[in-house]
Amino acid sequence: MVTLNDYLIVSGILFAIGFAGVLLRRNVIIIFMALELMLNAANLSLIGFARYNVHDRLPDYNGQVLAFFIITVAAAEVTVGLAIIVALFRARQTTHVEDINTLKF
Amino acid sequence: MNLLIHLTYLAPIVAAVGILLGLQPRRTATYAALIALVSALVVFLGYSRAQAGFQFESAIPLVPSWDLKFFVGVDGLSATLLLLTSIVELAAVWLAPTVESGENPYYACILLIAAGAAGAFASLDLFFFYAFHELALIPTFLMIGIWGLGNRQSVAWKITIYLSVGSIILLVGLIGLYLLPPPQARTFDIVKLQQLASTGAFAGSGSKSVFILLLIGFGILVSLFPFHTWAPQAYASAPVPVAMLHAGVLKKFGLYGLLRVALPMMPEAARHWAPLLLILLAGNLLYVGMATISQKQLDLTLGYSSVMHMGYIFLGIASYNVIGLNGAALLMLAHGLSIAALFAMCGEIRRQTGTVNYLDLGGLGTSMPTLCFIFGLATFASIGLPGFANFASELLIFFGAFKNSAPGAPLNEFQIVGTIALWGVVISTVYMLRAYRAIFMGERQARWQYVKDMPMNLGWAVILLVGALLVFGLLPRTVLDAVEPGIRLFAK
Amino acid sequence: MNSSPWIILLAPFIATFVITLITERFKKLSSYISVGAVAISFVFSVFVFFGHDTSGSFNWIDLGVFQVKIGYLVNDLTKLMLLVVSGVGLLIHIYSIGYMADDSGRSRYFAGLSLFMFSMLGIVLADNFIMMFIFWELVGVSSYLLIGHWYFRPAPPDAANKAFLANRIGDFGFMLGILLVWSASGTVSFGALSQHWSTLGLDPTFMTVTALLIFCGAVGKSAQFPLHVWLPDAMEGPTPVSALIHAATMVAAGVFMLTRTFFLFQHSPIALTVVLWIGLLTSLLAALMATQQDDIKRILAYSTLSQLGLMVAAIGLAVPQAAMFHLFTHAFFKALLFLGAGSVIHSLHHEQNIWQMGGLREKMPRTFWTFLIGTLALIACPPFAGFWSKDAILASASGNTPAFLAIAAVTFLTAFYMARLFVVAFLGEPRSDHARHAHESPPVMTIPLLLLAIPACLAGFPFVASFFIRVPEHEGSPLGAIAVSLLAFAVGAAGGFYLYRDRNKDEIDIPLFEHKFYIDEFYSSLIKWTVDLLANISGFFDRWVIDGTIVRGLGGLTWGSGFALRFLQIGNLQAYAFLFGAGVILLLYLVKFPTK
Amino acid sequence: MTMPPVLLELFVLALGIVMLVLESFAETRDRKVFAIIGIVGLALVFLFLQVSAPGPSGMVSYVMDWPAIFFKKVSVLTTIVVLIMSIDYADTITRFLPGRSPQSGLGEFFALPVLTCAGMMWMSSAIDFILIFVSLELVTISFYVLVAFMRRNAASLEAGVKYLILSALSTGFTVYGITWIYGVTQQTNLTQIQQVLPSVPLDNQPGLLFGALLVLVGLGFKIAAAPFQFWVPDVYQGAPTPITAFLSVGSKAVGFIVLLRVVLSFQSLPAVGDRLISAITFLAAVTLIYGNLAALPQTNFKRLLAYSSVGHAGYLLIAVAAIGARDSGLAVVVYLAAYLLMTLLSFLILVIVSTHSQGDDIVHFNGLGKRSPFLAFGLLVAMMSLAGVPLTAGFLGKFLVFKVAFETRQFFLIALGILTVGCGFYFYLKVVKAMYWQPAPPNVTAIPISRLSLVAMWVMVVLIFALGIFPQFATGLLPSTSP
Amino acid sequence: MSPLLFWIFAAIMLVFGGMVVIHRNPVASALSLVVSFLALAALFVSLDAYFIGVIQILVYAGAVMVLFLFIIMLLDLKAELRRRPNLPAVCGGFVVIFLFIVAIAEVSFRFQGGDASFQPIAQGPQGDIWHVGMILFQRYNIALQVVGTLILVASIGVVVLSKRELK
Repeated sequence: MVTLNDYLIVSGILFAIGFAGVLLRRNVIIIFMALELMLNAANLSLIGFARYNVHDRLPDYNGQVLAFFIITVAAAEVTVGLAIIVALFRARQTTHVEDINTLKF
Repeated sequence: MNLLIHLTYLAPIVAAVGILLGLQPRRTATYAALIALVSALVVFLGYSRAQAGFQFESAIPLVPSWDLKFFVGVDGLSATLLLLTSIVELAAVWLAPTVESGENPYYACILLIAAGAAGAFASLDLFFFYAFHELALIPTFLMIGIWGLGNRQSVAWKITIYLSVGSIILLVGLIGLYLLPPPQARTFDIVKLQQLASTGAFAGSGSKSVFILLLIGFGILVSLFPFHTWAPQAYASAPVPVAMLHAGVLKKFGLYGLLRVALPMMPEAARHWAPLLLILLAGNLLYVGMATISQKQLDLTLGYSSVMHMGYIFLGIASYNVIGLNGAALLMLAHGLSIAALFAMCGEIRRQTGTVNYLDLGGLGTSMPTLCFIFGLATFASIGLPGFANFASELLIFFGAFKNSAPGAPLNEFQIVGTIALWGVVISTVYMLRAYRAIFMGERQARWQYVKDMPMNLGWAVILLVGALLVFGLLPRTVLDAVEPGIRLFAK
Repeated sequence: MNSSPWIILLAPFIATFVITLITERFKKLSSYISVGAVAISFVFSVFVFFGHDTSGSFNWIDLGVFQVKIGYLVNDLTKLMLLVVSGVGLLIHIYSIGYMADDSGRSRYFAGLSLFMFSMLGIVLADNFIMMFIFWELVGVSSYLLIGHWYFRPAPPDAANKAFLANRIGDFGFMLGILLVWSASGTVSFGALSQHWSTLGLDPTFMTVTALLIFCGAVGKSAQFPLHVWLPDAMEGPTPVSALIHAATMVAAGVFMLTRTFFLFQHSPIALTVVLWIGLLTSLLAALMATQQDDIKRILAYSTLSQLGLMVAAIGLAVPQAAMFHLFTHAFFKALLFLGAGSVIHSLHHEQNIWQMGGLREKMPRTFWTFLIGTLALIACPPFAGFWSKDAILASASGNTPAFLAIAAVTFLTAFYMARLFVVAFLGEPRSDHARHAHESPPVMTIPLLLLAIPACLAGFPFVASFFIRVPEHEGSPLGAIAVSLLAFAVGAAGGFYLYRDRNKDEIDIPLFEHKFYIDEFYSSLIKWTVDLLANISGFFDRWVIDGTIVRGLGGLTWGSGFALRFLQIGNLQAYAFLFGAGVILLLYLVKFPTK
Repeated sequence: MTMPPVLLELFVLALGIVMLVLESFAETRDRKVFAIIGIVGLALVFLFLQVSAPGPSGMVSYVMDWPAIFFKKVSVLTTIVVLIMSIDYADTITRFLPGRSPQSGLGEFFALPVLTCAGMMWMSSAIDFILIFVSLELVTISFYVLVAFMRRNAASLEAGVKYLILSALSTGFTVYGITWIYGVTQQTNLTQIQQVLPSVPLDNQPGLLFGALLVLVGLGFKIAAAPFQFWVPDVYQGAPTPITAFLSVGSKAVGFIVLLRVVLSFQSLPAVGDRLISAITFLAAVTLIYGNLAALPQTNFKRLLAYSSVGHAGYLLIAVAAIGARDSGLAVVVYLAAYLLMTLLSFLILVIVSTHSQGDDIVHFNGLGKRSPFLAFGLLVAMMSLAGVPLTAGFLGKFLVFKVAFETRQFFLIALGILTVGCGFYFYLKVVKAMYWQPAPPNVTAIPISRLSLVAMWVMVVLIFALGIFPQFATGLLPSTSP
Repeated sequence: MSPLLFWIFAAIMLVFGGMVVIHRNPVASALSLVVSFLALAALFVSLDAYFIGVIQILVYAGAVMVLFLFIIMLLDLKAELRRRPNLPAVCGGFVVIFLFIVAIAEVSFRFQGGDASFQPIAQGPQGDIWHVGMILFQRYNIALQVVGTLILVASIGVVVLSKRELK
């Protein structure tokens, strides 16, 4: 029997993996991928909750709508983000976070 | 008639704006100061002693839900301080030296400082009472920083930061005061607050913490020991008009605040904290007094002495009876005039000789007899000799301190501190006479033979100040009869 | 004539103002204004003298619960003092016209003198403690101004500061006493206090302390030990000032005040004893010091100290009448002596060392004779004025053997040093060029001498004195007292005369006396090691600890933490992400529900 | 007004699109005209807002209450000033944005803020997490573009990347938080959440709090609250200056309206609401300390303003933490209004000065008092207001903040507030010091100011004083005292 | 869906998610991400969210991942060099992540009914896409407009940021 908890935990672990990616990887593009993982983890929880909250023997579609929006927004974010990263690469020839530190203190 | 009071702060503000926009600075400033002085004088003389209470009131409601108004009016105390403000303002403008660059902002800043003080004294609304005072902070910062002397930059920082922290503590205290009564009774109106106080609205347990906030806030502004170290150096480094206005007038704001706000509204808290205040003010009198003796420069001596004299006023306030409070009120006026005159002349000495160090000076009395004479008068005033208003007020303060005891009972804390204060008179004699001796008396060094007597404008300015001191010293009732009814309302 | 006291008081005051504000440039006019004012005061004093006892006042400060009154209280004591002060004052004013004729600061001088007259008359007229204190202080100021008249020399300003400071220390006690009196009784009026003080049922210790604090005022003003050090230095001022202020009137104010407030002491034996012995100690020490001084004015100054000590002692003996009697006579002959000395100094171009004088008898006959009369009066030679008054004191001490002996010793010493002074300065051969070219002073100076010589001769006779003052009745056996007094006088005078006749320098050398018992040195080191040290410590502490360490330290600490915080901002994206995550964790774990 | 409120956003949207379209047809025309069009259009919107009254919107996720109108006004006003600044800044932009014509790309630079403004206006009205999320992301994504706009400028790009990654990270947390709130309450609508909260079972409350805290984290990022503020100085410094101003005012303002709405709806469940308040208290404390202390050693004016932005977030958070007090909402609103005026004024003058002197360090302001007295005066007023000198708008804000904090007994925060106000005086006056104490560098000239900027500057100066002297303007901002 | 399938897909998702983080080669990371997302779509389907599952595949596995791969290729990114790991940072990172998982686990396990199985749902005449659409176009119409604007902004942004530079 699969319970809500299972979904939540799996989602939590995925979120954590994403977060780990943000913290550990040096390449901005990979970091960006990891961020997508985090968003998707949130989506998993969301769909889980939506399925758990049953009204009139139907899942709560509000959650699904939110998930839909999240996916859409994430896609848009990815395009803009990648455009910025490309522009940065063109200017600096690097996508490593350690090289992006002229602004500090 | 009621509008006259507005002139005391509006005239300098308008003049300052005009000067910033390009009017001839010196003349405009002098006229503005004259207008302020005349209106303050009319208000002071026109204040009906028989009726007491607040007069010349006028109010513009601003935020009805908070009961916030732009509300001005005077009682005897504020009329007196307005008069002090405008006298010192006129003197400061009058004697302001020629400034090579930026004469316009220079005069505008002077006027704004004075306007801040005048506005604070005229306001009967807590909000503007506070706001006006702090308005003077930035001009002070600019003046010291741009036209100051010596270590001007660090001094300007210190005074500004110190006073801003003091102000913000004060602000919190005032907010606390505003919040003490039940919500429907809350008001910024000082008159209403005083009426509320008589019904015991502030007697709750919160009043003690509010009072200590106010005490520390006002105390920092008045250089209460141990929050005094900003003052001497600031006055030493400030341009002369700023030193005069700040030490003479602006500093009185804190004391005025205690007399106007803290004491009448929270008498029990005042009594509760009186021992602490006594200890601190004893520090002002004894410790700062001793530190004054050790100073080797006139400007620092005057700066420290100004800190020390705050001890007397605090003593009058701490003793919380009609005698002491009236003495404190009168001393505020007297000290304002005398320290302003002293700083004015100190500035002239420095302008001519380039030094105020005792070791370098000596025998200047021969070269500048008039200045020597008037400086002597101001010195006598500042050490509390009869004939000057300082004496009458210090006398009242001593009697006020000794009032707080049962007949024949052993010394209580008021009497002990009163005794210290009395000894403070000896201390101030020591340092002031030493200074006077070192600068004006003795044999003149050859290099000072070209020193001239003070110029006319300075002469008239200090004569104005010292003359006022003499008038109020010989006829203290002109002030006390106006001040006393207001004080009697809340003190016994 | 109820306005007379006011006129007496205000005439010199107005003169001060007029001189200062208007006639500062017209030196002659200024001096006449001053003299005129004092003359007015004198005339009205005479009126008052023959008038009734009156009183009157107005409220200078009125706070409802507390009034400061300015008023006058005219009784026998007041009348006498008014006469003495304005009379002697008038003569000295006139004398000053001559003495200060070529001084550039004449207007200032006369303004000071008028201010002094105003203040001194205020003390005399005062009907309450506060008013007395006000004028008490003013007297100190005018004394300061006049001592420091020649401010451009090094010594006078120092002396002025010293005098003022000593007075202020005394006034500290005085004011404290007034405050205690007031806090105990609720009034400061002499009239009310003299009636009720003893009936208030106060603690005896409290009464003693109060009385002694009031006495402090007298110690300062009348230059009693230990605050006596200022008076000899005060001789740096112009000689008429020394005569008027530091001999005849101001220094006597202490004695006057003690008499006025005698009701405070009356019921406090300890206080009386202290007063007595302070007086006697001062008197003895001063007399001893005087024997070794070379400056003519200083010798007179020490003699003043000594005589004041006697007056104070008389108060201590509970015979204020005797004190006042001596004050009365002393005012005349001491003024006379000082003016005589001034005449000598003036004529010798400000030479004050008696060893540079000599042989003045022929050159300045009028000065010589009047000075002689003054000397005789001072050393209590019968029948000159001093004899009678000193005798009165001696007589009242007859019940107190140590005091009696001390007074006798003072009498002896007085006779000795005055004889020394007189012999060295006036007799023998001139010892300097100045002395050889000396000439008699102008009449404007000598006439006051003559006028003062008259009371110096006559004022002591009971029939004269009783016209002015209630001469104390001798108790016990006056004869014994007279005998001892005469003996002491005779031995002293003769000793002095023979020891110093035709000498060119002092044969006796007692450094202890010459250096005034090293009290000045002791004080200056005391001040150095206490006041100045404390001041420097405070100054240092304020500058470097409170301001430098605490205030600046707090400022620096804040700035430093800001500086340190900046290093979190290292510019690395992942570091920010890590800190972000850490922040989230911190928030989650800081604010959470308790775990089950 | 009978116009459906939602049309306002659509109007702004249309305005932005029109500007874009014009851009694509304008070959050689001066693009600055587009900015003028935008300013005029937004001014019209502002006038509409000025006369519109709150009322029902007919939508569940969108409200038109007083706070909404106020924050819409804030957004519009900010955008107008940003556009004015952008005109002055256009030369700098084009320098880093090579294209066919000298002004290519400028049209987008003027149009994007207008679109962002639409996003902010939506956000002001949003009371549903879905709408909040999408409009928040609209604003965020526009800012990605705007921050990195000068793509020849490495700093701008670096700022863009930093903002991108950190903002996306915070979005991740926000979304996760929203998920949990939704999971527990089964609702995304704040009004409904408020209704169902009291019935949330005890076991679910930790989850609810977890979600609320994560939302708080996301909003904390937007409003630059420590410890989620690390992007602020770097991004502020790197971004084009008008965009920095936009970020520091607009982004913060809408962050606060959402924060207020969220916190307020959670008050119906004290167990969670109170914990949320203590979390905000913690954030306020850390933010105050960090923002004000770290600003002390700053020498770059833009970074200084960044830290100041963090510091002011701290004061605003005090007001939010005092949500129980009667005037707490008012305090936030007034503080934000004041903050808007003084920050935009500072940035406006910064743009003018830095364009002229090719740098935005404090030393570039040396002697400004002599060179351009009016500019210096404007900046003096801004600094006074930021420091909280009375009779300026900034003081009124601080006054209200301290007042509500006192009312709710937040004494720790008050103590920190006192300390940090002192610090604030120090670093704001550093600029004043540079302008007035320091001598101007040799051979500098007076700075030319465009007429539009001059008008904007004086309007803001006057408004700062007006708000400070006549607080009824401020209290009139928000008749019903809480949102 | 049977628990077995759930765990299989969950495992695939997590493992490949982990691969994204672990792989040093960006291309491998991107491909792992695709796999992870596909598994996630399967999980969505297991929760009866067919529409979202489809969207997930279309948008993420289809569009986004292509974009990622394209960019990686475009920039010609090489595998990350093995740099000396910053030990304190790594440890700190793991601590933070661990604590975060603990926090999530705690609230999840306390969640009331979290350990119960899902309630069955009725298969109505309308599919879930109908329901989602109804809500989307009615209740969240305005949000949809906002998203439209968002996409507009994003496309402008992309254009502005990557317009060819003509000399």
